[in-house]
Amino acid sequence: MNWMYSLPLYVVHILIIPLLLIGFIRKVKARLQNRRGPSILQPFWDIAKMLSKAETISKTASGTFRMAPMVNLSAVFTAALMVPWLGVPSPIAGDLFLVVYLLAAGKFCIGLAALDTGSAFGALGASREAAVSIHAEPALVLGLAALAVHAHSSKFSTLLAGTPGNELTTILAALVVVAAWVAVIADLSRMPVDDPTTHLELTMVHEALILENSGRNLALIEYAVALKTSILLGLIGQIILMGAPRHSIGTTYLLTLLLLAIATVVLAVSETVFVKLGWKRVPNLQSFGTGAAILACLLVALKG
Amino acid sequence: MTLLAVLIPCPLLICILALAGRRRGVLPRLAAVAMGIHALIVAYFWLPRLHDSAIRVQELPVHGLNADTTGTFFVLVITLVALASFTHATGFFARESQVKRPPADRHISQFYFFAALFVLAMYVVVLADNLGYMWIGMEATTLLSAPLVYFHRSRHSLEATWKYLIICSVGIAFGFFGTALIYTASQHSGVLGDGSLSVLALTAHAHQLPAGLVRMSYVFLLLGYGTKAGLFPLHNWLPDAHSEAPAPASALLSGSLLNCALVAIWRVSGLAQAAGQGALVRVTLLPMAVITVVFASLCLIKQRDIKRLLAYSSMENVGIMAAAISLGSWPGFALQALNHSVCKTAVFLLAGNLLQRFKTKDIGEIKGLLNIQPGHTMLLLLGLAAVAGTPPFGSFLAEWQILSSAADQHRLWLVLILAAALAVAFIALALQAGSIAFGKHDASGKSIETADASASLILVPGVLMIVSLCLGIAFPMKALALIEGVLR
Amino acid sequence: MFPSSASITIPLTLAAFLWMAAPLAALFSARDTNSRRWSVLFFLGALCVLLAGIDCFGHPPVRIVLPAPLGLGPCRFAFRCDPLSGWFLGVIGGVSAMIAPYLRGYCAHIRARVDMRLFWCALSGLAMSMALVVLAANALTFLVVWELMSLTSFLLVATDHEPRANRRAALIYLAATRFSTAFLAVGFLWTHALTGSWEFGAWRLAGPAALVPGLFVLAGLFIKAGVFPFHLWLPIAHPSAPSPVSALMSGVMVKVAIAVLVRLFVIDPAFTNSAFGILIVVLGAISALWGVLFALVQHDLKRLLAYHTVENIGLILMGAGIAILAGSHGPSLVAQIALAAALFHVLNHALFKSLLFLGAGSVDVGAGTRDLDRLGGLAKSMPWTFGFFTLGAASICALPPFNGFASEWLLYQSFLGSACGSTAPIHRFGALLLIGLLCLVGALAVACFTKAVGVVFQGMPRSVGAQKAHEATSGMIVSQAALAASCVILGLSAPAVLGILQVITAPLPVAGANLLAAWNLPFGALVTSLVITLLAGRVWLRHSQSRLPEREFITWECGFGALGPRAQVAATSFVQPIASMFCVVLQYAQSLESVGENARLFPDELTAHATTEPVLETRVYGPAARWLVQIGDQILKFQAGSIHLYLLTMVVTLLILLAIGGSMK
Amino acid sequence: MGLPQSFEFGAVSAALLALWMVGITDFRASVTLFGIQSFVLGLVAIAIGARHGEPLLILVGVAVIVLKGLIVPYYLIYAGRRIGCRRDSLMPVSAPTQFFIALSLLSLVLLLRPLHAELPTSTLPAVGILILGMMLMITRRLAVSQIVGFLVLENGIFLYTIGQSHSMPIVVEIGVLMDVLSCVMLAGLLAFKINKTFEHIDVAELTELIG
Repeated sequence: MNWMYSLPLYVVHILIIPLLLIGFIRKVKARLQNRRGPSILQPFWDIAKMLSKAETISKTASGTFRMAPMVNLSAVFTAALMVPWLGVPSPIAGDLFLVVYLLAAGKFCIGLAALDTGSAFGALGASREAAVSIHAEPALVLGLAALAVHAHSSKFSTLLAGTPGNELTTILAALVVVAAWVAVIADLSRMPVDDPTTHLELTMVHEALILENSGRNLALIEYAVALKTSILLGLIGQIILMGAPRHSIGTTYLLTLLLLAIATVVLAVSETVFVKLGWKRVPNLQSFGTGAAILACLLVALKG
Repeated sequence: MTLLAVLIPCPLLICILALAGRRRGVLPRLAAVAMGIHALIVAYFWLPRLHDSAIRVQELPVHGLNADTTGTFFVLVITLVALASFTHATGFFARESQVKRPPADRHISQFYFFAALFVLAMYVVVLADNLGYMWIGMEATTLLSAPLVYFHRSRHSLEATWKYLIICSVGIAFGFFGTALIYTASQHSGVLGDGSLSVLALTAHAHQLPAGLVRMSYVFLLLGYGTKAGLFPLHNWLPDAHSEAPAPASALLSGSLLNCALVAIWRVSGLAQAAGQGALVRVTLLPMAVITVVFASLCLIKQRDIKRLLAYSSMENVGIMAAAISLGSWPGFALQALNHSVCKTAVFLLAGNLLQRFKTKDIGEIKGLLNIQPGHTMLLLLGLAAVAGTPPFGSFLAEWQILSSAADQHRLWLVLILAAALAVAFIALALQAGSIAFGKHDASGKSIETADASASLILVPGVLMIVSLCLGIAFPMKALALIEGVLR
Repeated sequence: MFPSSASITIPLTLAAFLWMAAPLAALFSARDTNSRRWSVLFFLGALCVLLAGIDCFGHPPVRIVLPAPLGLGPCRFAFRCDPLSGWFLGVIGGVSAMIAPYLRGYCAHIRARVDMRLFWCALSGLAMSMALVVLAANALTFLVVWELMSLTSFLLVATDHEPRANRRAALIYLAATRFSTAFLAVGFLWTHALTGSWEFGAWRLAGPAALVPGLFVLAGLFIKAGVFPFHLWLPIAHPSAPSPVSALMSGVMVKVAIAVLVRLFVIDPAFTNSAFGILIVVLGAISALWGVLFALVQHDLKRLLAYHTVENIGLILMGAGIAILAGSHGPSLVAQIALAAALFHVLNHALFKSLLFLGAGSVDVGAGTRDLDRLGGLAKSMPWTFGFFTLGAASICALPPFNGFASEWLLYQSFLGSACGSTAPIHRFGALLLIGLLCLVGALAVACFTKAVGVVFQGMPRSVGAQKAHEATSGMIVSQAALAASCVILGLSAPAVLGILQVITAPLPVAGANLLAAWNLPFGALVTSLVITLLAGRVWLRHSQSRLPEREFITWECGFGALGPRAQVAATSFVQPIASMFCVVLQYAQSLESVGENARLFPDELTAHATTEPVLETRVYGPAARWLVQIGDQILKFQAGSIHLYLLTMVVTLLILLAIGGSMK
Repeated sequence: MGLPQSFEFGAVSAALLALWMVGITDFRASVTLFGIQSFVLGLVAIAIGARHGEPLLILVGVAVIVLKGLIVPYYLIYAGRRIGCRRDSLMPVSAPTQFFIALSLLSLVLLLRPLHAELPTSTLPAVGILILGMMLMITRRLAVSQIVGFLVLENGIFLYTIGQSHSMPIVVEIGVLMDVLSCVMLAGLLAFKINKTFEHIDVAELTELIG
């Protein structure tokens, strides 16, 4: 299936799924906390509202602050076109390292923007986010690299193909899922690493990072985060599907959506039952992910 | 015969001038001119012999003197150094006469008198085939250079002279004992009749010489000439004498006298090796050489007196040459001797200029020279680099020769120690040179602006540095081939 | 060996003439000469070298021997022009050429203090000797030009020698480089003893025989390249040198060592032993991590960049080592990819590191300091420098689509390839771990440069100098623009570069597919998507901004009133979370002292300190140096001054010698 | 060929004289003893020369008697009077101790005998005197007494040379003699200078050049 078809497909999903996902998470959480919660479509209205507002920008800020969200979004968007997170071959045949570094590029811009306002909170958030990704990125890359070595290629298309029925693949997939999940949680700064709903600046990670952003500017960032969430969760879904026997593209697509839904539920549950970890203990959590990734590598090294 | 004859007149002329001449200023110029003529003559008569591949060690000696390749080579080296130092001396004494307590004319003429005879004595040493003559020449160099060391008439120079005279004379006395022993050995050999002191004759019949006597005599000769060369435990006179003598004299002492002592060691070691005592040479001379190199390099690190610094670096180079001798690497020894003479002379002369200008030998008191005399400083830096055996200067090539002969004999430890010591020496010299050249020059320093910084003061070292450079990157292959030819 | 060809000798001799004759002319001008003609001549010489480098690809390897009487005793001055040296000539010439416009503007502010004549001479000498080192064909030629390179660079580091720190730095650098020469010398001598030749081309040592000389040569090269644990001189010397010189040294000079390493160990190697491969990879990995970690905690912008050089050299070495290891198992594409990655990264690092150093220089000139804690907010006053510096930072962090990513991706591919290709589990696992390590290093680099760019250019100025900062002169900007542009172009035209690298790495035996096939990144699509989205976004932003103009307000301060610059997060506090993760390596320690009576509850003032300690320097090299100096101090006591003692020594020596002589039979 | 009686007599007496010199501290006396020693050695040389019919050796002997036996001692005593030094203070240890040290050194020398079996007998007393001379130089503080020590050392060597079956070439012998003589003269001059510059001739005090 060439990009003529997949590109519009992906673009459409990119426009819809992320915000839907966020809304869904919020909804599930609310339900788990015995609240009715806002409608699933609330994020759309939020974004629309923010887009219709002019932003308030710190006097200190320079061009970086104004451009960064845009660059970040375009990086995440491009990444979204490269990862087969829908179970459908991606319009651009993405490469594992390329995608990871692309996302890192986005992070770099946002970090700069946070420092641009001279706000202590922004810088705090930036430095914490950097510290988190010191663990998260290697874990993710190691896990995927194990798959890549297994498949002799770092292209997502081949790397995620796997060989059904091969128990090695299954175990590998399981390990990598663990690694990726922990990494993703941390990278998206969700519970228990970070509490996206907190209102105390000192405990924030991502929220502190974007504390200064408002209006348009904030909308772009929020949307980018949502998109990133869906990409990474979709990717994890693909890894889970590796073990499963092959199906037609259509079924895979449906399975992926299902998995996405499940992932959001899991996310919501975990965010309800877990409390936020103390900052000093975050590395301990992440070391589980790294450990799983290294185990996967060991497995590949021995058996592959 | 003419070969030997041409060496004599000009130095003799200088002596006569020195005895006759009394008027300041004239004598140095005349002496420089005479030395220039002398150099021309020597070059004319002796230089061809280097290219004349006919001459070899077995050429017959004339009256106990033997102008073999070794002799020829070192006659040329000595002449070069003498020329440089005499030429530089014109400017040096001109400046010297401006200081607070200028030396009396009497002293200057004494200086020239002894310096000229000193040069002659050195010729005798390097040309001697008869060990007795070699000994006499060696003792003569001591006696004739002592007044040069005493030139400044200061407490320090007096002390240095006394130590120099006594220690060297004692050492040389041991050397004579060794000579006498080898003479006995020659008598016991049974083929040399009443005995002989000719190196050639002895070498020819080396195997008939009784081993025990040869060993013992070698030990005494090594002690004697080693003292004169400044090998490790016998070196104590060297830093004192070299640092207290005036710059031209230091140049002569360091640039040529050390070579003479090493030539003596080269000849007797060759004799010992011919007599099948190579092992003895390796267990006595080689360790002394290595220790000398290491010791001298370490002494450079914290030395605060610039001339003592140079003296110790001479010691280091002597050690390297001694190593070359004990490895039997003639090209290494010859090249190193030549290059060391050239660049060490240059550096000593430059140090003399500094001394005259700043009135202090203390490196700590001279700072930021680069800002006040860039040319002079660069020359000094280059000179020190050359002394430390940095490419592309000739000394690098020479040390490379020595190290590679050590490597070819598969002495990895020797290569390692020497390389490390050379590195340390380089770094130490660099530190010292850095503290002289760099930093901020305090105008309050007691530096005198000498009106007539005569050309020779800067010209001579400059030319010498160019020579050293040429020896490095444009060494005449033919000469090298010949030098190596001596070995085979 | 090869016929001497004229086509290459012309640009080389021309460069030699321009680079040697011109500065010699400078010698006869005023002490503070800074006329445009020197930089123009430097530029032209660089262009000639660039041409020569290109020319090297044109024909089979050429051997140039200088005419007699020029020579080095046993061997002649011989140079070998092949694609490898061509590549490095290209790097040297290209970077020098791009730095040239910068020189005049920068020197304008040091000319008062330093001797510019010396500066120009040394600069051209450095460039020339670097070009000759990569060409040298035999050991003696190599050592001569190598030492020339060391001495000229030493003079350049010591250019501004009045501050004590600079003198110290220069001398430490000289010491390090002298030891590197010593190691090389021993290695070469030993090789000569084994092979009987001084020609690099004639050296063929394999197995255990190669071990001893190979290790010595490696040690020498490592010191020069600033590889862990020999990197100590690098972060000391680079900050002291004038910025363009740092750019040249850090961007190009350390690579020269890599050139020799590749020639002697990778491409038809003189020393063949897979142990070298392992050693190189391991040390490379350690240097990469060590370098980036220490870069993270630096306050001096240039020292930070210097530590990043250590990191990038580590990456390059990893490539080279993988090439050796992969090659040792027989022909494989991986070896070629790895070597290509290393060489490509050599070029890339040369470009963006020079760019960054030039940026740091502009900051130094503009704001009068390099101390991160006194900078800030320069983005407004120095927009150009800011832009280019940020771009350089993006490239060094290997963010796509810039050049840094291209080479690091190749590196990843080579690791992946060797993990797939090898059968030994330990190798596979090692390669996989290298992937993780590379990613970790990348993440740390991103953090480090977020800090660097953010603290220097963003936020509020932290000092008067930073407030009064002014943009660099046009010449300086041109240099940075050229380097930045080449960073982008190289990133986008990676396949073309691989085409060139194919020629260089051809000597490595390959089975099947070629290098270009390895490059399967959808770069075109990536860039298109980026560009389209960015353009669209820009247009939309314009439009909506015109509709709803933004409002300016103070930064959020929890309602305490406008914040001062000191309320910003400083460089130290930015890296605190990461630094405390790696506190063992960095010897990272924090202390909080509170002053005032009842300081515990109501302190009058609180001061937080964070200290790191470069372990090698303080625990190994420092003590060793002090020990040596002490020996130097003590040993002078041998010259005690008492003649009686001296005479006694003589007697003792006599007895010892007699004993030795007597014991021999 | 066995060595002549005269040589053994000379060797023994020279060694004893040297020992005696080690034992005493009076400058005049030691110079006198040195004179006697040289005188004896000169006579021995003449005797051996006469026995072997070597006129040159006789000549050398005469020269030694004249130069070393008369002129040098006179010169030294004159110098000593001019400088005004009578009694030498010893460096580290008292005279008797030194005497015993000297004896032990001599026995050490005798130990060399088995070491170098093939060495001629004449080596031993020579080396012994040589070492005693060194000892004199090491233990005496006065510049002039160091000169005496040096001369004793030279005498040891001379003793060896005349002990050889054939004496060294005459040129060498005379050259050596001249060298020694000029060395002594020069050293004497320096001693005067030292006295003038430092107001003493205690060379143990000349320790300004260090490091």
